[in-house]
Amino acid sequence: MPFIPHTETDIREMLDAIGAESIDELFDEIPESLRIEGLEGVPSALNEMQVTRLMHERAAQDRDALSFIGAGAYEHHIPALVWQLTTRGEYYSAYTPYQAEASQGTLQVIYEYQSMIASLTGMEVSNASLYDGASAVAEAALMAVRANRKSKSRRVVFAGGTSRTYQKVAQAIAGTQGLLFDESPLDPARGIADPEQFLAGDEPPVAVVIQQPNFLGNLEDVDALTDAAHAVGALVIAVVNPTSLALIRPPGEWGEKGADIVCGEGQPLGVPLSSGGPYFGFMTTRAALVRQLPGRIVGRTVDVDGKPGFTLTLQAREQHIRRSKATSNICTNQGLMVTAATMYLAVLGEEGLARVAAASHRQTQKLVSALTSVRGVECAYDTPFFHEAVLRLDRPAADVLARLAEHDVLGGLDLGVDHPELGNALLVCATETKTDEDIERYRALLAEVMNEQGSLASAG
Amino acid sequence: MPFIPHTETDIREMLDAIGAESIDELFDEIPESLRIEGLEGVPSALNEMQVTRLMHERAAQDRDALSFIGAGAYEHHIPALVWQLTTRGEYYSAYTPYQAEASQGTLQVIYEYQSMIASLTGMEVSNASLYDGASAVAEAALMAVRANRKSKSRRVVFAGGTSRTYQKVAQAIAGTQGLLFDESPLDPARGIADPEQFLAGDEPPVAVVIQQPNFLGNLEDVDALTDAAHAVGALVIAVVNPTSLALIRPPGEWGEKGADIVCGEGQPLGVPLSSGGPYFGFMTTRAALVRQLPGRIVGRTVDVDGKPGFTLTLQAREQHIRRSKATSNICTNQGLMVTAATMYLAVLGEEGLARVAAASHRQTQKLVSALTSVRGVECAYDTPFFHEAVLRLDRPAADVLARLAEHDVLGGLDLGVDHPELGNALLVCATETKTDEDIERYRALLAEVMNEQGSLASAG
Amino acid sequence: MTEALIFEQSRPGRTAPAQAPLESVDSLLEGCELPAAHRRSSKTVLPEVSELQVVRHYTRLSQKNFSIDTNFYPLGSCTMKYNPRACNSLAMLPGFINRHPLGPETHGQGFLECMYELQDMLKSVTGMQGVSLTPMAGAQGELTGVAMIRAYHRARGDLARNEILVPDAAHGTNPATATMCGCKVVELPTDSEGDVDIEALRQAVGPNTAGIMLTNPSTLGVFERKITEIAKIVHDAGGLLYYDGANLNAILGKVRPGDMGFDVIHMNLHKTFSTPHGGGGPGSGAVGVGERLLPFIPVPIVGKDDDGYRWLDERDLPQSIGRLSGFMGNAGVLLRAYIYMRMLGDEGMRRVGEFATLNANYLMKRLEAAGFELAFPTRRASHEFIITLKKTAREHHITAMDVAKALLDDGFHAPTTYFPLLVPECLLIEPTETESRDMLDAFVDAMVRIAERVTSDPDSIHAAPVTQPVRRLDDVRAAKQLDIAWRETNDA
Amino acid sequence: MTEALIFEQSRPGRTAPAQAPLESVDSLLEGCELPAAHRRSSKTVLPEVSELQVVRHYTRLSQKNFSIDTNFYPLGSCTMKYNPRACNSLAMLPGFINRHPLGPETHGQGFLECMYELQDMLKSVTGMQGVSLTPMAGAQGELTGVAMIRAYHRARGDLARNEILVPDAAHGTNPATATMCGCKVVELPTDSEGDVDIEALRQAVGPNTAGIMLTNPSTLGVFERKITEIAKIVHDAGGLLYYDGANLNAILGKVRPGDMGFDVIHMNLHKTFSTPHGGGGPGSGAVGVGERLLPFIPVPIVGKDDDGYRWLDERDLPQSIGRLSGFMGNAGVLLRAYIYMRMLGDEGMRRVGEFATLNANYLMKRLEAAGFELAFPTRRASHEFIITLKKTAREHHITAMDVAKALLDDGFHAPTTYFPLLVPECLLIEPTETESRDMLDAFVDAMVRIAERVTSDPDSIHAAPVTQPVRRLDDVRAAKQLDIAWRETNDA
Ligand SMILES: Cc1ncc(COP(=O)(O)O)c(C=O)c1O
Ligand SMILES: Cc1ncc(COP(=O)(O)O)c(C=O)c1O
Repeated sequence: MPFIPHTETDIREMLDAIGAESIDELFDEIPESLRIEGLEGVPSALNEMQVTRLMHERAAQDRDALSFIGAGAYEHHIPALVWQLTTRGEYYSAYTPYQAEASQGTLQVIYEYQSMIASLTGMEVSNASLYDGASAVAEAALMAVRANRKSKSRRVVFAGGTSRTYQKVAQAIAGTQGLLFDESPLDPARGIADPEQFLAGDEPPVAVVIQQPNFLGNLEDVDALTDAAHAVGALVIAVVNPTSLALIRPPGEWGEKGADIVCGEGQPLGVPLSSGGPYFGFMTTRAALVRQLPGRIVGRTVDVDGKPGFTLTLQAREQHIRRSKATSNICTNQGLMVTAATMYLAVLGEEGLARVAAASHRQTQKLVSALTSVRGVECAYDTPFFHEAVLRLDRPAADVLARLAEHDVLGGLDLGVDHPELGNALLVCATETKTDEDIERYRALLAEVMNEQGSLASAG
Repeated sequence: MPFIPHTETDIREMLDAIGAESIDELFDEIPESLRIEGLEGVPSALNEMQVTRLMHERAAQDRDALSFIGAGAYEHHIPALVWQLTTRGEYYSAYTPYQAEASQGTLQVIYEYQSMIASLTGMEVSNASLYDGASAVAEAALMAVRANRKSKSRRVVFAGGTSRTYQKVAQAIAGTQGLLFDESPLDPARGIADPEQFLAGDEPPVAVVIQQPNFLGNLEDVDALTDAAHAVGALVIAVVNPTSLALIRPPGEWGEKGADIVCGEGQPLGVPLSSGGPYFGFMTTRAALVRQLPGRIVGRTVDVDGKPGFTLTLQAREQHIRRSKATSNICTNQGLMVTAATMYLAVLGEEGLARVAAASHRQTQKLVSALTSVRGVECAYDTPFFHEAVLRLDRPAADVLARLAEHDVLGGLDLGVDHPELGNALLVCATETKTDEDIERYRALLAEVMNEQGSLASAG
Repeated sequence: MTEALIFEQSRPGRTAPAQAPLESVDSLLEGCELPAAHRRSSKTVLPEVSELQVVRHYTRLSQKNFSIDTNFYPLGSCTMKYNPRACNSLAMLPGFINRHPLGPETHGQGFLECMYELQDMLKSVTGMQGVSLTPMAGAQGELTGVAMIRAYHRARGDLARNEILVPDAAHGTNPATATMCGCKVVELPTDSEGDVDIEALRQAVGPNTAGIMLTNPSTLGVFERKITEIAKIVHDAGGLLYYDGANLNAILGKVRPGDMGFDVIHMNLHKTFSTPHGGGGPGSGAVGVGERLLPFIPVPIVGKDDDGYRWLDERDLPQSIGRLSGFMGNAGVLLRAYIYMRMLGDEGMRRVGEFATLNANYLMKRLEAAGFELAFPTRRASHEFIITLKKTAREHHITAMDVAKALLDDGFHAPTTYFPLLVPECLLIEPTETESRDMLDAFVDAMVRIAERVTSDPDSIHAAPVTQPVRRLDDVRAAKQLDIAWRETNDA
Repeated sequence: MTEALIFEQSRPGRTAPAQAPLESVDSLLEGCELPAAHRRSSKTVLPEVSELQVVRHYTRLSQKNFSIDTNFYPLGSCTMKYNPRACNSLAMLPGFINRHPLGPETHGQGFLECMYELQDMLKSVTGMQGVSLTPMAGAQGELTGVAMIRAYHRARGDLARNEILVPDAAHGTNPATATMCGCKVVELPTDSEGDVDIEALRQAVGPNTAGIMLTNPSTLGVFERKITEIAKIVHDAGGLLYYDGANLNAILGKVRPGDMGFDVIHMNLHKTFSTPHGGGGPGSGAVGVGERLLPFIPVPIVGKDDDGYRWLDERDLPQSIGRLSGFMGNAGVLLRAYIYMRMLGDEGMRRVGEFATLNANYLMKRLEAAGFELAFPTRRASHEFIITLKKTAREHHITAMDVAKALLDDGFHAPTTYFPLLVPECLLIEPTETESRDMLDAFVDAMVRIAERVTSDPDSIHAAPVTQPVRRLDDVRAAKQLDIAWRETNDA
């Protein structure tokens, strides 16, 4: 009986204390007809040794590719200390700090996190996390509607370069509450939203969403977009890559007044790629809007002796108090990821994070130069980017990627699926983890593949 | 400056406080002529990301063979909890518990360890560890000489099946103190020491060393050997595999009076193979001999309030107190390994350890049956073994092993090097980690190799 | 000892240089075209500390937490059971954690196979027809479920159905979810024995009924005995049944929500399937659906064909309610649940419900015998149960919160307090199956000692906790003098 | 809170079944020939506990330790510096920890390459000609060194040389080692400034002199200024020089033992090269040798030829003093040292000695300014230094031990006490380079507060510690009423 500590004596004596004959009897309030006997479809138990071997075999199948995929999840070096400490039982196996006095560790970590992420985004306050970047955008849209009481609109406009996945998730989560999502046109030459056309036509939206860098890697003209939105009374939701903020102007400084709500995917801050999760969504805002924030918030206070301490605060926003009128239904969030991110940010510091950002930028510049030296490959835009860029190929990206993958090089994301309008486009990314040799390996392989396919094509 | 926290301001102000102009000035007592400027031969720094990649590449070269090698180090399943907890900073980065009140964690662990290993070996007392099994044998020999005041001899006899490596190490460590080591004859038919000839001829030794199971995997007639040794006034040093003791009679129960000193390699108890270390040597003895034990010992006592607590005790045996008259020069021991072993033994328990031992025994039986079904392979002895056995091949083992290794099967230890007298002999081992499929994979490959080499030979 | 904030340990110019690129930012950006207009010039509060400082700070902070790994943690409704350490290390094997979510399926067959089998096992234990692993916590599972119910009615043109029935004992996420899905919440009363008031239910259902959300066993710690009747009433009225799986641990291997008549269910894998709670998350709220909701299941899910395992997405499931996360959900949590389930196996899984129930009933009886008042004395406990301290509160001004704090001093995490809201001064106690009888006995002893102090030394209980890093905190001040982000200035 | 012994948590029949083979012993042994005469029937004390109990017990116990990761740990002579976490995780990569020590070299090139480069780097930083990594701690390195010295003399037929000179300040392992190698120990006095008494040395050397063991800087925390003279005296007398590398951290990158004239050296990789101390070990005592001792170096060592890296053993080095361990030494420790050295690089390595020395001298000056008495006030500190509390002991009956215990209450691990033995009531303080100036200042503050209490409230110091899991322990009872192994009976 894995993980069950009861001895036969225990069971007997416990049943005696209860006054039951058998454990089965404890289920006597459940209608007999519903009770089942076996669990078909669940294989019999493996011991830890067996499951260890199984999982090693499975993991070995997934190993060791050189990846240039970004598109919302980024490979960065994660200091060894981060996960060695994060998985300490005291963090790993605790829950939401409902008993503040016995949870000061988790609470102080979250307070430090809130401080860091608010500062990094140039905002005043932060919550303790949301599920991920995509769902955070949905929550931000709902928050904007609550916060922008002056607006009657339920329309939310995404700047053209915003992740289509984020748009879909916002639709799935917030669409049922009657929010209407629109996408503004993308300037096809520059791969960013055209500030002129951003809010053209239609009724003014309750909020806009601006992603910086946008999904295509390009740096938007955030000042113009922000001011345009504010001019029509819309709130500005900024979606940002947190790594970039060590280098790039934060949303709090966009335009005249800065963004109103900032959110994004926290994964780049010390969270492994892990096939897509767990990551965490962050959300920060102006102090004035704090009561509209969804999710937990930790505050600093004092105990009865005047000693400083930390506790969950502003809980009246939350489902367990406000129930159907809560700012969100979120309960369990992504606490452990935030713990990792806090350590990551602490050990990197501003300078370290800026170096990571700068190295990622430089390696992507090198990557783009290298790959565009291959015949049939060109840069889609001449716009400044952060650490991703769109390449245009002379043939469908899918075929090329498949060939590269055979050599364990994952060459980027085929934009053909979500962005057919861009033609044969490939989104590539390099971070500080990619060396010059890695880039050269990709270039050489790409040249070979393009050449081989080219000659195949002309031969065929 | 990795790991150095000083800021420029710190350095300046610290030098001011010292009254020095520069850090270099702090070295002004060192003769100028000795000071060096650079460190040729040390490459320049890698950051953690770079060294991580380097080490992953290096480790990848060493990975993933199916190993049937034992010969003193054994592959067992190590529960995941063992090393996750052992590497907690509080264990990992503490030192010898000199300040008992601030080291109760480590101290209680060692007390629990001492209790477990004493009980497992059937003895009364234990120290807190020695370096490894081999050096523990050397320490045991020295201890026996100290303890056996009645004997004038400095001769120590190894039963014939004792590890030759252990014998060499004992010679290197204890030989300089004038101990004379002998090896008794091995019964060539049974692969164990012949009790009749064990102490024949020569002067009676001060001590004997009996390894159970012996290096060849065979179970010695320990009762007869022990009684024979005691009969001539020699102390009996037992060298045992701790896993086996859950199944096999412990040294405390050997013969009429039991062994006097028990030692061995602790590695099988939760310590990874790791190319040979760090492991740990254990040593237990009768209560009467405790003052002759080398190494640290932890005792339970009470504090000034009468509360139970733990502390280093009997330190008068040790080098830091007794200096040139200490029982040993050992200072730093293998504490962290003992921490792991304690958790391993705790979570396995007697029943779990017995199952590991029994499964190892059974899989080795199966392995021997399977391999001896291959033409040209036979069992060297018909003696009961624990989880290792000697096979005799019709050709040199080295060639066969090399071919197997090309297919990532490590087929055992070639005894040709240390035991040329045994002919073309191969020492194989299976533990609970080897499945029936693993054994079949080895058998099939061996059959292929033997066949191919056979036909090559006849062809050539 | 108070642990200074990491910001307070910061000194200008200090770094942990092994952790960042060795080149300076200026040197890295030389020759790069990053327009000045985009560059940040403002400073952040990110601390300037050494690696040792970081290790020491967060190690020390960790020691200020109660956790399963250090304390009995009978937090009702949360299933704080042992998180096997192997689940952690195996889910973090390099092959798993380094895999990019958008990497090709050819490079993820190992992971996909695990997910496929997990889907299957979850179907099996819940009796549902389809499973999507994508929701990232229970609440998101709920949202998924209600969204599917809504989509189902809409697909049938049944547009008026926008009411969700929710018992008054329900967890806050239930009504909050209904609202988030644009539905109206209709609250159902509970009868004196903890069951849903059937008459009220009959009154409540109608042509606007989209569905009902139920937890069974309920958050009152009792099994809803009339579940088949409830299912019939709701189904007959045209509504669907949502099962809040937070309490699945109680019945695992004993009875399946699918068999009870539920159309959709979420499972908190961080409860029943023992993935860590992580100080507040991440969890996973995988959903299972019956026949009717299959077309609406959120994407992606894992399918299998001759080439192996592959993702099924919007193209495969055009009626899907869509995507709930940027990629596929909390993969690492799902792996942990998978590993756990493989170690339990069929038999082990059955034992979970049995021993969770045994522990709860034993603890309930012992506390009752010790004089504590049960909220539902005539009922079996499920995997948890409620005691109410209303008498103590009235007679001695010692509240459930006071007792909770006193428990901390004895090294026990407090049970859930003040939930469910309808039982006054309640403690919702869930021991889980992984705690030993000795631990339960020790908890009873502690409760008895506290009960004695209620009369002999009530001040000591009001003063509790005294052994923790801080004593009781000023929550009012926390909310009034809001300090939720450190700033250079506010401490300098 | 007292943590019950794991044995006291045991209950008959309880197990952690995920951790062992699923079959019972009887079933496993069915059909196997294991004669009854060999079978064990006696019971052991191994506990019968659940996996959670094990995790909880050893997690809780860990919290009762001071460690570098939680506390400043200025334990003189032990170099308690930060152990980079990457060294741990990288040394434990599956490829490394699963490798059998007797596996073929073809399957260990990655590991062997690391060892080969480590040998080279260690030669470089010590100025020696050959390095063997096999000794498993400093003391075994010493034994190796003295054994080589002995072998050297014997190889030359110089059989009378069996005296080892050891300064009175030397670490206990030095004289203990000499004895273990069958040598006689001749103690050398120290002069008032902490240097070896040169005249006494001249008297002591002679035809019986095998060699001298020196630590430089010495355990008194000062650099032996006449080292070249000493080397000449000993060499002229036909003896060899052994360097106890425990204090190498002080001079890393500044001066090399080889250049000082030493013939053999051990390095405590767990000190200078920051492998963890593990609550008492494992360490590594790699040895370096000069020309003369090269043939005697212990095996195995790693060599390199056209086929790659390979082990060199007795067959390659027939004059070797032999083997000191079952395999090749503490490989995992060596890997950690290797990784650490690669992260430091040449420049980082130089900085170690510099900042270790800066920290020690700063702390020394500040404590002196605060009124503490230095053992060698005219000298520079090396990486450590000594204060003596003899006046406090005499005047206030507050000993070095009392101050040590009072420091624990302030969250600081105590410095080394009562060593070296020749300085009365001494505290040997080694801050290491990885501690920040803020930490040093905090330590000074704590010392000052204690000094104030020496007069204002001496009882409080005698009572210390009061914040630890236990108060001062009865060491006499520990030795008299020896309880070093738990038995069913002694607690039942
Ligand atoms: C009964 C019940 N329903 C729903 C939830 C919400 O689950 P989650 O926290 O995973 O979002 C909880 C969690 O505490 C719960 O106890
Ligand atoms: C000066 C000195 N020499 C030798 C040693 C012995 O080293 P080890 O403990 O590694 O055996 C020590 C260790 O504390 C020491 O400080």
